[in-house]
Amino acid sequence: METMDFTMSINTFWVLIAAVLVFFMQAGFALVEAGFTRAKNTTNILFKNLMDFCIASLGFWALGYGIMFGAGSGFLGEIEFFSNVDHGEALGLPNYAFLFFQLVFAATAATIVSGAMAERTKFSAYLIYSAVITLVIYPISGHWVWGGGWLASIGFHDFAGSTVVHSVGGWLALVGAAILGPRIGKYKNGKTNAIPGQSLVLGTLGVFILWLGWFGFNPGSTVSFADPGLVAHIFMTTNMAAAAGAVATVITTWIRYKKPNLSMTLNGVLAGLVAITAGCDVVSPGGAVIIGAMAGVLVVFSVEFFDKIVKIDDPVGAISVHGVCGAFGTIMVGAFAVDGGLFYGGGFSYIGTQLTGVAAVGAWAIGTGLILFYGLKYILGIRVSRKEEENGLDFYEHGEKAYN
Amino acid sequence: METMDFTMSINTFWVLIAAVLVFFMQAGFALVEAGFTRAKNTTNILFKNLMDFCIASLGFWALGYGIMFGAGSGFLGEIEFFSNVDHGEALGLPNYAFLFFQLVFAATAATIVSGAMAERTKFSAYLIYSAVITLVIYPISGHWVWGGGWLASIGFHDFAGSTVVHSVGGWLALVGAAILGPRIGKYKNGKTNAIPGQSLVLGTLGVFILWLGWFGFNPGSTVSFADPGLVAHIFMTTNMAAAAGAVATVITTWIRYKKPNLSMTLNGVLAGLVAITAGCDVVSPGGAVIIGAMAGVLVVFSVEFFDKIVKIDDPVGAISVHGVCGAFGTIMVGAFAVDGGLFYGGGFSYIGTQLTGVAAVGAWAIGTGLILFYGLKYILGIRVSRKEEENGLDFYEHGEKAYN
Amino acid sequence: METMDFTMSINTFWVLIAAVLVFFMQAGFALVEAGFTRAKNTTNILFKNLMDFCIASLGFWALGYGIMFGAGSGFLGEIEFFSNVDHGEALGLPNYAFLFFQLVFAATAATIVSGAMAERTKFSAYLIYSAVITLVIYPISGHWVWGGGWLASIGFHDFAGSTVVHSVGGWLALVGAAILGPRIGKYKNGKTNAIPGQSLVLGTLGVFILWLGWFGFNPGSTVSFADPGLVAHIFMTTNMAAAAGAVATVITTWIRYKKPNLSMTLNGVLAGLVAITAGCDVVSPGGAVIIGAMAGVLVVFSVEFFDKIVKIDDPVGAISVHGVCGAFGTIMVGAFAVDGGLFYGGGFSYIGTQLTGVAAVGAWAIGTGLILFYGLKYILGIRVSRKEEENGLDFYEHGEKAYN
Amino acid sequence: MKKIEAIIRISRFEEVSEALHEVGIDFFTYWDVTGVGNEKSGAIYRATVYETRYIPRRIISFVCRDQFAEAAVNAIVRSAKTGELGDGKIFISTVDDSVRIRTGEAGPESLYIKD
Amino acid sequence: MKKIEAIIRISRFEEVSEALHEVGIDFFTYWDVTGVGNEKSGAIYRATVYETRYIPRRIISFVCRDQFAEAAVNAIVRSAKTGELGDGKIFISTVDDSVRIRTGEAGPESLYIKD
Amino acid sequence: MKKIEAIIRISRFEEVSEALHEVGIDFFTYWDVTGVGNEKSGAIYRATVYETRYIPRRIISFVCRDQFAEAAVNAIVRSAKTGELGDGKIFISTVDDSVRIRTGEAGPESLYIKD
Ligand SMILES: Nc1ncnc2c1ncn2[C@@H]1O[C@H](COP(=O)(O)OP(=O)(O)O)[C@@H](O)[C@H]1O
Ligand SMILES: Nc1ncnc2c1ncn2[C@@H]1O[C@H](COP(=O)(O)OP(=O)(O)O)[C@@H](O)[C@H]1O
Ligand SMILES: Nc1ncnc2c1ncn2[C@@H]1O[C@H](COP(=O)(O)OP(=O)(O)O)[C@@H](O)[C@H]1O
Repeated sequence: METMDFTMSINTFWVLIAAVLVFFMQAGFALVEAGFTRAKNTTNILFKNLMDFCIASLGFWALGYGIMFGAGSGFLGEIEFFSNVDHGEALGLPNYAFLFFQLVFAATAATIVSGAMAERTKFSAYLIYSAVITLVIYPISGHWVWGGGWLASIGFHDFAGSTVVHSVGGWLALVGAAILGPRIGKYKNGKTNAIPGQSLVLGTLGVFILWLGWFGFNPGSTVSFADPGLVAHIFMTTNMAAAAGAVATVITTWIRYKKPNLSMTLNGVLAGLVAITAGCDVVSPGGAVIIGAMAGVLVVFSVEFFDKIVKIDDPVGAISVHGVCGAFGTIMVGAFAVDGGLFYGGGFSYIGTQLTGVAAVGAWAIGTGLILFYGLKYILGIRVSRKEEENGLDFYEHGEKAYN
Repeated sequence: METMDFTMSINTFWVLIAAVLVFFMQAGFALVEAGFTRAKNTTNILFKNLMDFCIASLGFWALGYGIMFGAGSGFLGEIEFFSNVDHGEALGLPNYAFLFFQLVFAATAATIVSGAMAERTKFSAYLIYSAVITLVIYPISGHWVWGGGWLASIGFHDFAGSTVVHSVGGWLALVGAAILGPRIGKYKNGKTNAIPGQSLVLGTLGVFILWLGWFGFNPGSTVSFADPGLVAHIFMTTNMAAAAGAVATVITTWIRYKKPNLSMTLNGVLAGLVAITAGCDVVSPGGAVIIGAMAGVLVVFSVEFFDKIVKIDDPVGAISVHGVCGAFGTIMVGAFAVDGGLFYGGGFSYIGTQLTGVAAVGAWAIGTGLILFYGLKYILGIRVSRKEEENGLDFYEHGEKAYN
Repeated sequence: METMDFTMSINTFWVLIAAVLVFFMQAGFALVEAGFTRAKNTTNILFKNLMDFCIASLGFWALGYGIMFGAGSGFLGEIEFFSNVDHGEALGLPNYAFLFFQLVFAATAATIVSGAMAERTKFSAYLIYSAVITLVIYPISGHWVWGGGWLASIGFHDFAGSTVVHSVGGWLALVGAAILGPRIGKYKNGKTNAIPGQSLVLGTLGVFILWLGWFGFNPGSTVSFADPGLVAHIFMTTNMAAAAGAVATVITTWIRYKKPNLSMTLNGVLAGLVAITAGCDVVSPGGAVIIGAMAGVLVVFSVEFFDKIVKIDDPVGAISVHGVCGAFGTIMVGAFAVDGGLFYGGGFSYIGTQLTGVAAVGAWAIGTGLILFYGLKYILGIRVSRKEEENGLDFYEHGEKAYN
Repeated sequence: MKKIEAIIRISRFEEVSEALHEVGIDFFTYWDVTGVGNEKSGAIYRATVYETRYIPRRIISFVCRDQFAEAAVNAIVRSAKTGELGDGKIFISTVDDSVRIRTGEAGPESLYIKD
Repeated sequence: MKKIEAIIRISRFEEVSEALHEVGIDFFTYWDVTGVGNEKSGAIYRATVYETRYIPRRIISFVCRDQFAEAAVNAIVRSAKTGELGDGKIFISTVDDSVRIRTGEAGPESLYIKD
Repeated sequence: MKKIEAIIRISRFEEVSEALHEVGIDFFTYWDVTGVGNEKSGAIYRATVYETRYIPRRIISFVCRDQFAEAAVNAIVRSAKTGELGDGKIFISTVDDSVRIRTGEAGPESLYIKD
């Protein structure tokens, strides 16, 4: 038996286990997206979810890690090939432990978009998008907040990534879905039609898996087990926000649509989880319940807003869940943070900082998203033909049905 | 790097990971129950499984924790709002770590009932039931055994909850299913009809997930990693009982029904797991194999008994698996405990103590269950109308089919 | 609070968590195999996957562990009933922790075969096979490599079991599938027909679960957390090989079949994972990418080779994924090992050693497989009747359809 | 020989099956379909409340000798009726011939229906 | 009364449904089937590239009064046509009688189709 | 034109499809149904052993010119027969007209069956 550096062993162990849970969120996203779309596009959506993780793994390892965590400037890290500079040491972690943890986060940001663009996006265009987000878009804004960049300096607080991960994914989803246009049949003669997903079993299992993964996502962002009380605290806030989100959505749908609605409540759980992600370390469980519940209400109206007013067709609700609730949750840190939040006597400046961060990252994601998706559209095309869409992407893009 | 309290870090880490595995059992229950019922009620059963966890989370945090672990008397803990009293300290754990671990246990007890009452229970009544069990029923009998109450004092041994969690859930399932009455078509002209579930894939995946979760449930109940040998021991007893349960059920069904039967064997795995839960720390792996195997046989006859003799319609076998095998396993501790069990020369008194605990908790669960379900029945109604049941609960209660 | 032996606690904790992840691979295998076969045989394939784990648990505990790890000779361990000799101590682990970890590995080797022999093998014959592999075949060759046997002595390196676990399973699958013969309709008038599996959703979820499990399989094979850098390293190599395998298969299928193909890419992920298993500790992440990518290409041609040239019908690709890529990955250790590999200036002798191990274990598995499956064939029969096969094994062997 | 095709509510299937048995129809084939008719049902999916006219139904189809047709139709009407919109329809048509595959016999004898 | 059975591409279903509505056919029943015909489609499964003649199709089936049949058939042809191989077929046959289960009424009145 | 509807065992589908091909029937439509007939099968679900008369079957349906009907029926009988209870039935009826959607052509020409 060699002697052990217990601190390093425990911290590394914790970070890797948390990363494994976050990794498994990929399966959760795949199931939610497959469940919320139609059977004729299932091979395609599963395939996209699988490949974006693979491409993100390669891309983040090859370049993204350095851009995000390299010293560089306040705006940008550095080009470090194949993660050859150690950014774990400062945290008392092996470089590869920190890298792997960050890599699964990058992949999470990447995968959010597939749901919003489901059932009509070209496979090849999607693969390119996956590379660009993990090589460029995500690492740069990530650098601002987590890589010691300018948002970190002004005190912007996004503990586990409501903004850095989720709202980046959400805003890219917004731009992508807007540029793509709605699925055929979604809007007809000014009417918004429901296009029910194929399976709530897949949707529900996916949400349970995502919830599970969030117990790696949020508490794992401590990247250390030095403070067991903090980790346990984050487990509680994470769980309570999700539970409160679900209950709030159930009540909202029950009142608004006369019946308790499962498909929306699944979004409500995720809304609560996304919203608490920024402040899971600094709000109390009671605060988490309030934030989660507000997100659970907000998500219903946000989905309606994009669906019926703005008429951007987002089959799984990614824009509302990740974009809107991610931004909302980040701002709420300024209100509910036990130390310095508005409701704890801290004044408005904290909220101001949070707003700055949300706006800056939002602008970045939307700006780069516009360039990326318009670029793809004009160079390669991002939307399949009418015929392919009508007959299903599985048929023409892959020659392989999901079910036989 | 701050210096670390290694003991606390390791214990907290362990308890939280175990809790995460137990959390995931919710997905397992949801899948088993969805798989064992018909497609027309799938939205409903998934929704119930999701919401009971959310309500249990809120309720146990708000009040249940204090009632269970508060000092109080031998019969009852204390009203402590929002888990504001630290019960983890005594165990060397952050309060929230212990709370979160206990919360997922409470949710497990809550969710057991939904399967037995599936396909005919009103959604609103089920939500109220969920609140009552986590706020009152479970914490009180839990206090007797785990909160330092009177059963703890007399030496009743239920390590991880064969009785505290599973049989409480099982007896409530019994009372609920009995008061509800059977599903339409289950019994016709004195004949018992099979109502096959929609999918053994869902059922099998659910059982694998539950088995996985049990590796948090049982060994996690050490709430400490001070004794690695004990934790490892519990992994083995847990696994061997499950495996033996499955093998025993296969053989039993093969002999009795002429063919090896999967749907019953899935129950057999769970029977083995539930039965070993009480004594997983004090029986040997060999003892675990025997207990598991006996439970695997018992569950077959128990399911037949309730199905054909007593004619209580339990679509998933929750009464037999959790109630009967939970009680059985608890009693077997008195026989197989290496230290003091009957077969190890300890005489009958241990069994006597175990029987007392089983009977007391059973009486409590059945008594409160009668009040609760009869109360719900007369005030609100617990059963959907004939028409809703025939057309499926998804249709009328939610306006949303699970599959499209 | 007792004082803790931190080293032992951390190591045990790690080994048990890794074992839990490996356990969950059983669910992954069950889903992949159910997804890649037809709905009429789903009950059967799920049942086989469940029972082989149960039988492996009992058999490895009863005898296999001693045969594998008992002192014995270079060729064979010892008959030690019910794992009563402590083989964990030398590693600083409780015996039951090491036993449980090894037990789930044995079960993995066992379960590989079911996929290749799916849709036509008798249930009873399969159960006997499961017992024989965990009692005899796997522990003996396992002893050679991991039990201090002769392959260990000559310096053969198979860190986590590309050869010990996967290729043993793969070669047994080869022999079993060859002796069984192809499914009815697979080859007709010299033409190879596709028999599409029922569900890519099940297949994809299964692959995600397997990938998850591999984060226990490979890094857990350290059986210690003394070297956090090594564990983290293995997470990275494991992940990168899987990602590269997927990307390579996508490209290969895109070129070769004109369209990116999901069913094959799922095999590509597994090919990458199997191939990196032997050398995950000694190759760099870059090396892992290359090995994974080569496996991702190799698996396509290997599947075609067995399917179209050799005409051995393997519904899930187990022979190519586990047998061929397992052997390939083991040999590649000799080329890519940073310390001593051919490409790092180590000469050819390392590859020679690796080849020896691959050949010896392959010969053992194929030899014993021939005896076992021919024995079963002539004594009991291994194939169901034509009528049973045509109507589905669920119908005749179990009287229970998977879907209703 | 007459072919009877009844489009019924899935929830009335057991009753119809028994009623047919009582009038001597023991053989039939059924499958699930979607019906579009007078009946509407409220549905919700995520944020959209809508009314759907696509209602799950079951078709029961069988061929019987002419003299059984009326009794069979009456049996279905009796057992499938709830009185609410959407109970379904029965269509009766004429079949030229019927063949039992197992024996190759054709004509009414191929319909094993007790008289 | 005529029974119209149209085997169409699933992707044309909405259009056909609307076209039928325009000519007064508001009631029908449909289900999904597999068609074997002229059309072939390339498929891949694992390492095997093959051509399949099994194409997913949908059957729309309804019974209407004789005078509606022609308009209905025309409406379907118009709306279901893409001009490519595999657009499907329409079969027209005669039905002896129709019964509305809810009311028991028989004959053309049982077909609620506005004239 | 005749409409042939054969209710067969799913396990005989390939053989029937080939036999039809041999007699010039290359176009048909099929779907899976549940048959209730003479055949029973033993089933178990959890603790209940029961006999079910609900057996999975497949319907093959096609319309052909009159002169092909007999050969087609014979081909089906030949290929679908196992000799055991439950082999299924074939029903032959008359169709008034057929229309090919792609071209709009009606009558026998719309049935692309080589003579
Ligand atoms: N003319 C028709 N042709 C085919 N199917 C019909 C026709 N009319 C009704 N149906 C079927 O019968 C079902 C019930 O009919 P509906 O009009 O809703 O109720 P009701 O018969 O009570 O007025 C419909 O969903 C549809 O499947
Ligand atoms: N004679 C027939 N009987 C039954 N179904 C037919 C017949 N001919 C064609 N079909 C159905 O119509 C579909 C389209 O026919 P196909 O021959 O592919 O195209 P087209 O009609 O454009 O020549 C087929 O897939 C099949 O389902
Ligand atoms: N009169 C009928 N009308 C419709 N379908 C029938 C009829 N008779 C039999 N069938 C179908 O044919 C299948 C086989 O019939 P069955 O009576 O079991 O066997 P056999 O024809 O060999 O006596 C049944 O399952 C049912 O689907």
